[in-house]
Amino acid sequence: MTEVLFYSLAAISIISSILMIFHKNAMYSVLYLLICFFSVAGLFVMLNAQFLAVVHVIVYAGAIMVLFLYVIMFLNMSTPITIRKSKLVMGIAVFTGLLLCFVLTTALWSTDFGSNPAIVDQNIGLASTLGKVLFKEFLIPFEVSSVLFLSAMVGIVIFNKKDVKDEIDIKNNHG
Amino acid sequence: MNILFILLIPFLSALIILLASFKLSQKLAILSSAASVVVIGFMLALFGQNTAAISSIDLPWIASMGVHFHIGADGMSLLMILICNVVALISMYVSLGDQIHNPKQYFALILFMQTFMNGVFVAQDLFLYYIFWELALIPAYFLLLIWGKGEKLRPATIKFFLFTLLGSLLMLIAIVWLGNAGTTSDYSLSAISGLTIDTETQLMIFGAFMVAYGIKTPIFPLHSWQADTYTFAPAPVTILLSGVMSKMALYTIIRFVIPVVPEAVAEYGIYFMYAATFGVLYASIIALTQKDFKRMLAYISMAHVGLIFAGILTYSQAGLSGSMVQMVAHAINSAGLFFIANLLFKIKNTHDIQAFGGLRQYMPIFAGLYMVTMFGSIGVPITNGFIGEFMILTSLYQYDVIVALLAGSGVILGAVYMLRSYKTIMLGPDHSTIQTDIIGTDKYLLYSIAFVILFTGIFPAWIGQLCETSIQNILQPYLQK
Amino acid sequence: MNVIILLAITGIFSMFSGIFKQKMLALPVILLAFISALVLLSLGYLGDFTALTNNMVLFDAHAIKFSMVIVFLSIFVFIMGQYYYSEDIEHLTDIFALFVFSIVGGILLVSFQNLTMLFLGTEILSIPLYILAASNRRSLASNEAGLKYYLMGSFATCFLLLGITLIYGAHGSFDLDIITASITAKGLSSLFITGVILILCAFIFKLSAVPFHFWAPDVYHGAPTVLTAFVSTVVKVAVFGALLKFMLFIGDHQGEKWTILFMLVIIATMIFGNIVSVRQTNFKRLLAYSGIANVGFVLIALLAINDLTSSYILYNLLAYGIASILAFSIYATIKTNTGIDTIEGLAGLMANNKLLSISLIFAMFSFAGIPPLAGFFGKYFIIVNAVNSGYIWLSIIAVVSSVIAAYNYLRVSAILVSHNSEIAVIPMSTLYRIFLVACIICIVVIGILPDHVLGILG
Amino acid sequence: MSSDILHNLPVVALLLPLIGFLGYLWYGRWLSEKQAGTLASSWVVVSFILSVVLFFEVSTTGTAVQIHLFDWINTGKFHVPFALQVDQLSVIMMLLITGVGSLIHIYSIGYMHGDAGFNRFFSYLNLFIFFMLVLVMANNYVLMFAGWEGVGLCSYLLIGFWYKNHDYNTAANKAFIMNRIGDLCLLFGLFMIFSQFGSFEYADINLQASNNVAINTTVITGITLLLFAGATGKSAQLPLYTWLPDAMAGPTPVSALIHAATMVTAGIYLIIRSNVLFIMAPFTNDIIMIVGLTTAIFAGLIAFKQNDIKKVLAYSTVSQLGLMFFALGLGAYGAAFFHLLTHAFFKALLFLGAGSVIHGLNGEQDIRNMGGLKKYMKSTHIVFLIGVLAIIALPPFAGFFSKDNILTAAFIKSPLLWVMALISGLLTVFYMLRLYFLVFQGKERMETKVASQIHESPMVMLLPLFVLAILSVFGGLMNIPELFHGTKWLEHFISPIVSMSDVHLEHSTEWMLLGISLVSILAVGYIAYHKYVRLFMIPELDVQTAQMPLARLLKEKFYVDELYNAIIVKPLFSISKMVMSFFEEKVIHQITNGSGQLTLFLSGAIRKTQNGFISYYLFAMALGVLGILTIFIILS
Amino acid sequence: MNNMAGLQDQLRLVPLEHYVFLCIVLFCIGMTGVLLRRNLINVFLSIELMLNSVNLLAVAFSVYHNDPNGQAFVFFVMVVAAAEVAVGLAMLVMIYRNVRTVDINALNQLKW
Repeated sequence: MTEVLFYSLAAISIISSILMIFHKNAMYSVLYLLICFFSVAGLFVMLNAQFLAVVHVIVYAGAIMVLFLYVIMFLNMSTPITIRKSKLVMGIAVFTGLLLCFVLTTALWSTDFGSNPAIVDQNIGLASTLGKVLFKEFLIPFEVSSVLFLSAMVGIVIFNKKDVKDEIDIKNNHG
Repeated sequence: MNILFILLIPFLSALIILLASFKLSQKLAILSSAASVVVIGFMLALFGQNTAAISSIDLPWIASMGVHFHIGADGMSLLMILICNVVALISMYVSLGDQIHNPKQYFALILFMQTFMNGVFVAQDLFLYYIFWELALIPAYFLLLIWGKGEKLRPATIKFFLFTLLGSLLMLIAIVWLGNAGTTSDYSLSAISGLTIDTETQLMIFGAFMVAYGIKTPIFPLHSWQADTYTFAPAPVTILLSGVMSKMALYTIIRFVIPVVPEAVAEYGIYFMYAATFGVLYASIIALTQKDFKRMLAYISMAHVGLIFAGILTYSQAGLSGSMVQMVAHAINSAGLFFIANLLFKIKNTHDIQAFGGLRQYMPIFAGLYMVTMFGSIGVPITNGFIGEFMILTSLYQYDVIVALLAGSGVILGAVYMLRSYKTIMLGPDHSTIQTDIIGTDKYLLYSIAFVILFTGIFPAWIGQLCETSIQNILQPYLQK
Repeated sequence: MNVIILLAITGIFSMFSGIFKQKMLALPVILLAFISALVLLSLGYLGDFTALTNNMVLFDAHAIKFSMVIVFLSIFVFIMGQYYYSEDIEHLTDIFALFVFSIVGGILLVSFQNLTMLFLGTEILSIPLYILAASNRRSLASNEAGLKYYLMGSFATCFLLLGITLIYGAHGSFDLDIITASITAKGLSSLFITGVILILCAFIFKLSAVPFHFWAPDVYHGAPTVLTAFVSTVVKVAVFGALLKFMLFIGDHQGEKWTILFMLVIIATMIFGNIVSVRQTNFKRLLAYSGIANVGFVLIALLAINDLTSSYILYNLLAYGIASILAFSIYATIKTNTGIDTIEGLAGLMANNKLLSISLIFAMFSFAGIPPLAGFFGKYFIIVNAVNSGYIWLSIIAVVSSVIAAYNYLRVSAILVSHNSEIAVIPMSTLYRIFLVACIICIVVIGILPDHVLGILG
Repeated sequence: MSSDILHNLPVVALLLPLIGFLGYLWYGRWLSEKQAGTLASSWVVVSFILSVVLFFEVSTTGTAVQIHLFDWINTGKFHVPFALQVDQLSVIMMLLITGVGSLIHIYSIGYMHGDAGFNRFFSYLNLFIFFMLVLVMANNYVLMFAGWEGVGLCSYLLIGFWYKNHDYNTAANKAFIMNRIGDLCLLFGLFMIFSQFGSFEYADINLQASNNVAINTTVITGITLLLFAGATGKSAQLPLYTWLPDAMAGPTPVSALIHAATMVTAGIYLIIRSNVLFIMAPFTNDIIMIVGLTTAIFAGLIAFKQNDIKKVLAYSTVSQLGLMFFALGLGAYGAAFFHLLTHAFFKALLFLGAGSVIHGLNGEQDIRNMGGLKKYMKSTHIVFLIGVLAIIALPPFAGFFSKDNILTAAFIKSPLLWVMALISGLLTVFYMLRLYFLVFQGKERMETKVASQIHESPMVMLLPLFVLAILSVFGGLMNIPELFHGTKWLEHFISPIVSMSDVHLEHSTEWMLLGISLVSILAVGYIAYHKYVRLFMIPELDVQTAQMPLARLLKEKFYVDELYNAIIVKPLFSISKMVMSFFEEKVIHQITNGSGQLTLFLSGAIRKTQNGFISYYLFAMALGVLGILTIFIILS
Repeated sequence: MNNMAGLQDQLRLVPLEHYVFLCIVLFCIGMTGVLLRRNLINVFLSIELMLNSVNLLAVAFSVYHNDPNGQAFVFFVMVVAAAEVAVGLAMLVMIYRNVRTVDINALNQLKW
């Protein structure tokens, strides 16, 4: 039953991701990725990291994917755009991917990951535990990541805030 | 008398010139280099009375690396410094003659070059020596670039620089190895010559040094930078390059290489002797049919320094002191010859030998002095060229006959190309445009050069005396081993 | 730690000064903050945050030294930036803020004690750089630079993450000390090794060493020159700091194969950087390639790590950094005033712009490693280290490649003095003149007194 | 005579000519011809007088005067003093040099009259005398070599005296360079000497050589061969003789002084000086003998068909020198030295006479345009005749005795050699008489306008001629053999340096040999007389003989110059061009520049990888990771 | 709640390797996507996928190590991912303004 569940979720994620990378329409790719994320969230649940699963769904499915969709709409690329590489390049790309897969597998094959732990601590996936961890051990990273967000925000502003020159450009464009 | 003066005088006066007015620069330059000649003469006098008279300096510089600012001088160094400053003075005088743009920078650079070359001769610390060695290249580089002539000037200059740099960097690796071979890293000559090194390592170090010096001198396969550089450079700079810069390499072989890697020199020196002496033959043969006078002189210079190079590697009393004598001789002779080339250039505005002819008619003095210099350079007895050549050839013969034969070929061919060019330029029916002999500075400079040539030809013994103890000290370890 | 706080606050202040139209304040305050940060670092007033940090970051001597060099070089970059960005540019303060944030990231990076911080530091360092690279919105070059930097950067981040995660998987913690302990307990697992390799790949990418160098020339070329200067100096210091720390961390367990990997990377990098730049016509790009080559040179120091390695690396980076900031600023000046960006275009600069040319020549000769300029000793110490550790052949290769490099710099210096053409007088503010002279003095002094500099750094 | 004066005398004698030269450099430009000439000559005359004094000194004491001036080279074992040594040999050489020298100086005052470079000429002559004296007065080989090269230098200067003429300059260069070839061999000889004996001083070497029996003979042979090779250069023997005929480009007094009397005999002096070594090297002696004899005959043959009065004399000089070397090879050093002296007298006489003729004919040198001069210039005719008779060894002239010595020595060795030597002597007889008849006898062949201006030379030129004529007549008295109840004075005198040969022939044989040689000489003389006086055969008329291959070969001097040009000079220059254009340009420069070009090419190739496509970069990155991972998997 | 616990007890059985190799597969798929798409959006998406696989790996490890740090780490990965994506999309929009395409090879004037 567990295996079934695991393998099905894994299969869904893999298939959907494959479809995602191969589909020519960006919109569909986003949706496939969404499916993939959901299945990953399912795996989180199986790993008894419920809280993380929820956050995952919210952040990725809720925020990031929507952001993508928004951008796609904004640039109205909903219609399929056919900028693709030659068959050869695609072949090489796929081959490279397989090769890396193979290499990593061979690299990790020999390792023994040990038997599964006797008892899984039920609580580590819980919000309370994670909260403690985040605000005790990971306080500094937590604080510091604010700088990250700050700079990201500034960046977005720099990129897309209309300034004087833009106004002039627009004027020129509209006659 | 402190040896530091010999560095300070040109250096400070260079700075002063940079600050001084446009007009003064020439006078100041002449003045300072004359002053340094006087100082070194004074030092020589003191040294003659008491060899301890020249005090040295030893200050820690990079303590963590065991590098010291250690300068000092013995007879050999003093002799080289004498050459360096005299030649520098000559080149200053030569520069007076021709119109030079930006004289301030020009003379400052020459003085810097003089400083650093002096530094090479007084450095007692291998690392310090390396610094001076590299530094001496920079002014030469800019002097060539800015004041040189010739359509392929820039590539030639860069080639010159890179070539030398390659050698120097290999040498640097060897120096670093030596500096850290001991228990504590110490670059002082005394410490390094104290090392005991196994033969393979000696060979590697020796090779590195030889490549560096073979390029700088230059000897046979490594000379391809030379002809162009000497040809394109302004005459005073060529005088410095051929007169002093090549001596830097030769001097350091005696000073640093032989004491440090004696076995390697004794065992593998012969190959470089072959290269150098083959270079003598090679350069002489090429010089035979050179159209361009300055280029011919470049090859002649190569032939001469090749002989000295081989003489040094004989690793014998006669060879070393002969090389010292020959270094003095070559410095003066090549300075004189390149000066003559410059005078000729001023007459016809070309270096093409064929363009001249019959100058002797109206310039007997020039012709006579030219002839003296020429015979000096082809080593006729009672000119300075003979003694050194004779001693070197003797020691070469005792070392290896074939080397001696190769080197000896220069004796004949030297006469051939020199006399041919002299004949073409000076003799023959007169079709020269100008009707007046050389005058003023040029005349007296050439007179004094000729005088020195004859004087050191008749009384060369003092040079040997001056270097005797130094050479003894250098040969000592080998003779013991 | 309080340095981080100080700088972060400074960055925020600079943003707000922009919002409240007080642009004038930004730069002085930032410089002030830098100087005070330098003072704090040098005096060691770092505050005691052990309660909070719980071994996330560690301000040991290593971190302090690298942070000092980072801040010191940043001062030069900011002065140069002041001259580079005209007052009226939009977002000036934001840009400054981003620089400051990135510096914060750098300091976090060199002081990381926990792989999480390594990851976060890298990102905090990089993301502002992506933005800054593209910050010149209307120039396609800048856009392209930003895009390339961003894409490849995040691609590399993925590998970094995978590596970190694998190490975590191997030893169940992100904390270096704990990992070391568990390594001694359990020994190496292939998980760990693979993770380390992936992380090293990420480092090599950040250092723009072969084979992950592709972004560098283009980004350097396209990005605003100040950023280029920043990336090629400050960022390198930070990444080298982290890399050195990481190497020390895995140091006990590194065997032949690390050395072989590094040697391959080093040789490839030096040769690539130097040889490719031979044909280079664009001055800025030339500097980019020379930067790559220099990275290869510095990596040599990591082959034989001893307690002096960090000071040698820092010395080299400092020497190289000042020279290249100088060169970049001169490039920027000439570009903005005359539009010249090719090497041939510099012909006859000496005629009317003595100071510019002379400082450029100093920079070039420092690059070329002419004694006694700083660049020479930067190379020299590393060569000494290599030779003493028996890497003779590697050092010979390094030497030969640096001869090739010298060709490029000589090319520039030779063109400056050519008589064929002239460049009109380029107006320069007094501040900038002072800046140039200061750079020259630094290059010379660092070169003539290497012992003292090493004393400060080690 | 007190010893300190004795010590100064040679130095003064040596320095006087040098003072003359330096003086010229100083005031030469302001001197009139008369002053310059008299001054220059007086320096030499004075030093001649000093030499005479020295001669008596040496002959009375019988010991050599040694003077150590200063150390020339002195490092370690390498010690070369600048020291003089006046022994029997050198004092006689000094007498010869200064004596003949002063005569020629005086002669030149008249001969060079009106020449633009009059003063310069005399300064060169002085310098030459100085170096020649250094050569003979040196007490060691290095100093001797200095003089050796110095005289070469002066001959270079004097051959090219009229520097506006290209051919003259070429001749000068040729002389100097060919001498240099010899000098190089000499140098190597010195090196061998030094590495064998550890010294350059005659005294040490002779001492060691005579005491030390265990000297490797091959080494000695090598040394002697090299010295001899040096001598061939200076003394114009095969194969290095070709410069001497060309050297006639110089003014005639120069030819007389340098290329007949003194310099060219330096080679003989060298060998006599180091006879101790040569005695130990029989092989070398044979070589010398063969070379000498060949040269004598060879040059004699060439002289047959020469039409330039000076060229004929030049070749006769070469042949006479060959004879001297022949004598040296036989070991008859005394005889060689004797012939050296007599030859100096009559050859100088002949040259000066020729000079007087040329002077009289305003520079005409071709004997085909002369003839019948005896009635125009009587005194010249007489002295020239004396010279001719002396050189063809007619008793009782000087040449007779010296040649007789050599012939005797040859006969002692083997009759065949005697015959050969005699043949060469007969050749001399023929071409000298031919010269004499064509110049002085017969009827005039010069243009009338020239004929009208023919004049006897002034007294200042004739006086030296008379002196030399007297010497050529009575010079033989120096060394009269026992045959004529003489005591070989000369050989006795120099016996401290050269051990006398004590082998003797019966007087009857000697008489017989004399008879044969005299008869043959007269016979050949008659042939010449018949050919050129009775039949008035003139070289330009006997076309059919000129067409004969042998005659042509002789006329063209066996094509030796052409041969040398073809096998040495031309190849050398083409090699030089080839080396420059191929080796230097294509190889050396290619290797160095090629490395640069290679770098450029690589740069061009590698930078193409930086092609600006992001997707490509991403690819490269992925592959990089892949590669590194693979490397590790392979390594571990 | 207890059936949840029971679920957990059974779920525990899936061995770790499965997760590891699943993550590797996902990672490689993501990489392939990066390599073979020229559409900027898809490239971003693929990068997101790679990050995600890493997240999954981290969580798996954290569970099997009984250690919450891994899950905390995942938070930071998300944070960074969010920031990056934000910046990236903003850059994309800006570039789209300038060149009117989302082809990543549209910009290749910087080369050699």
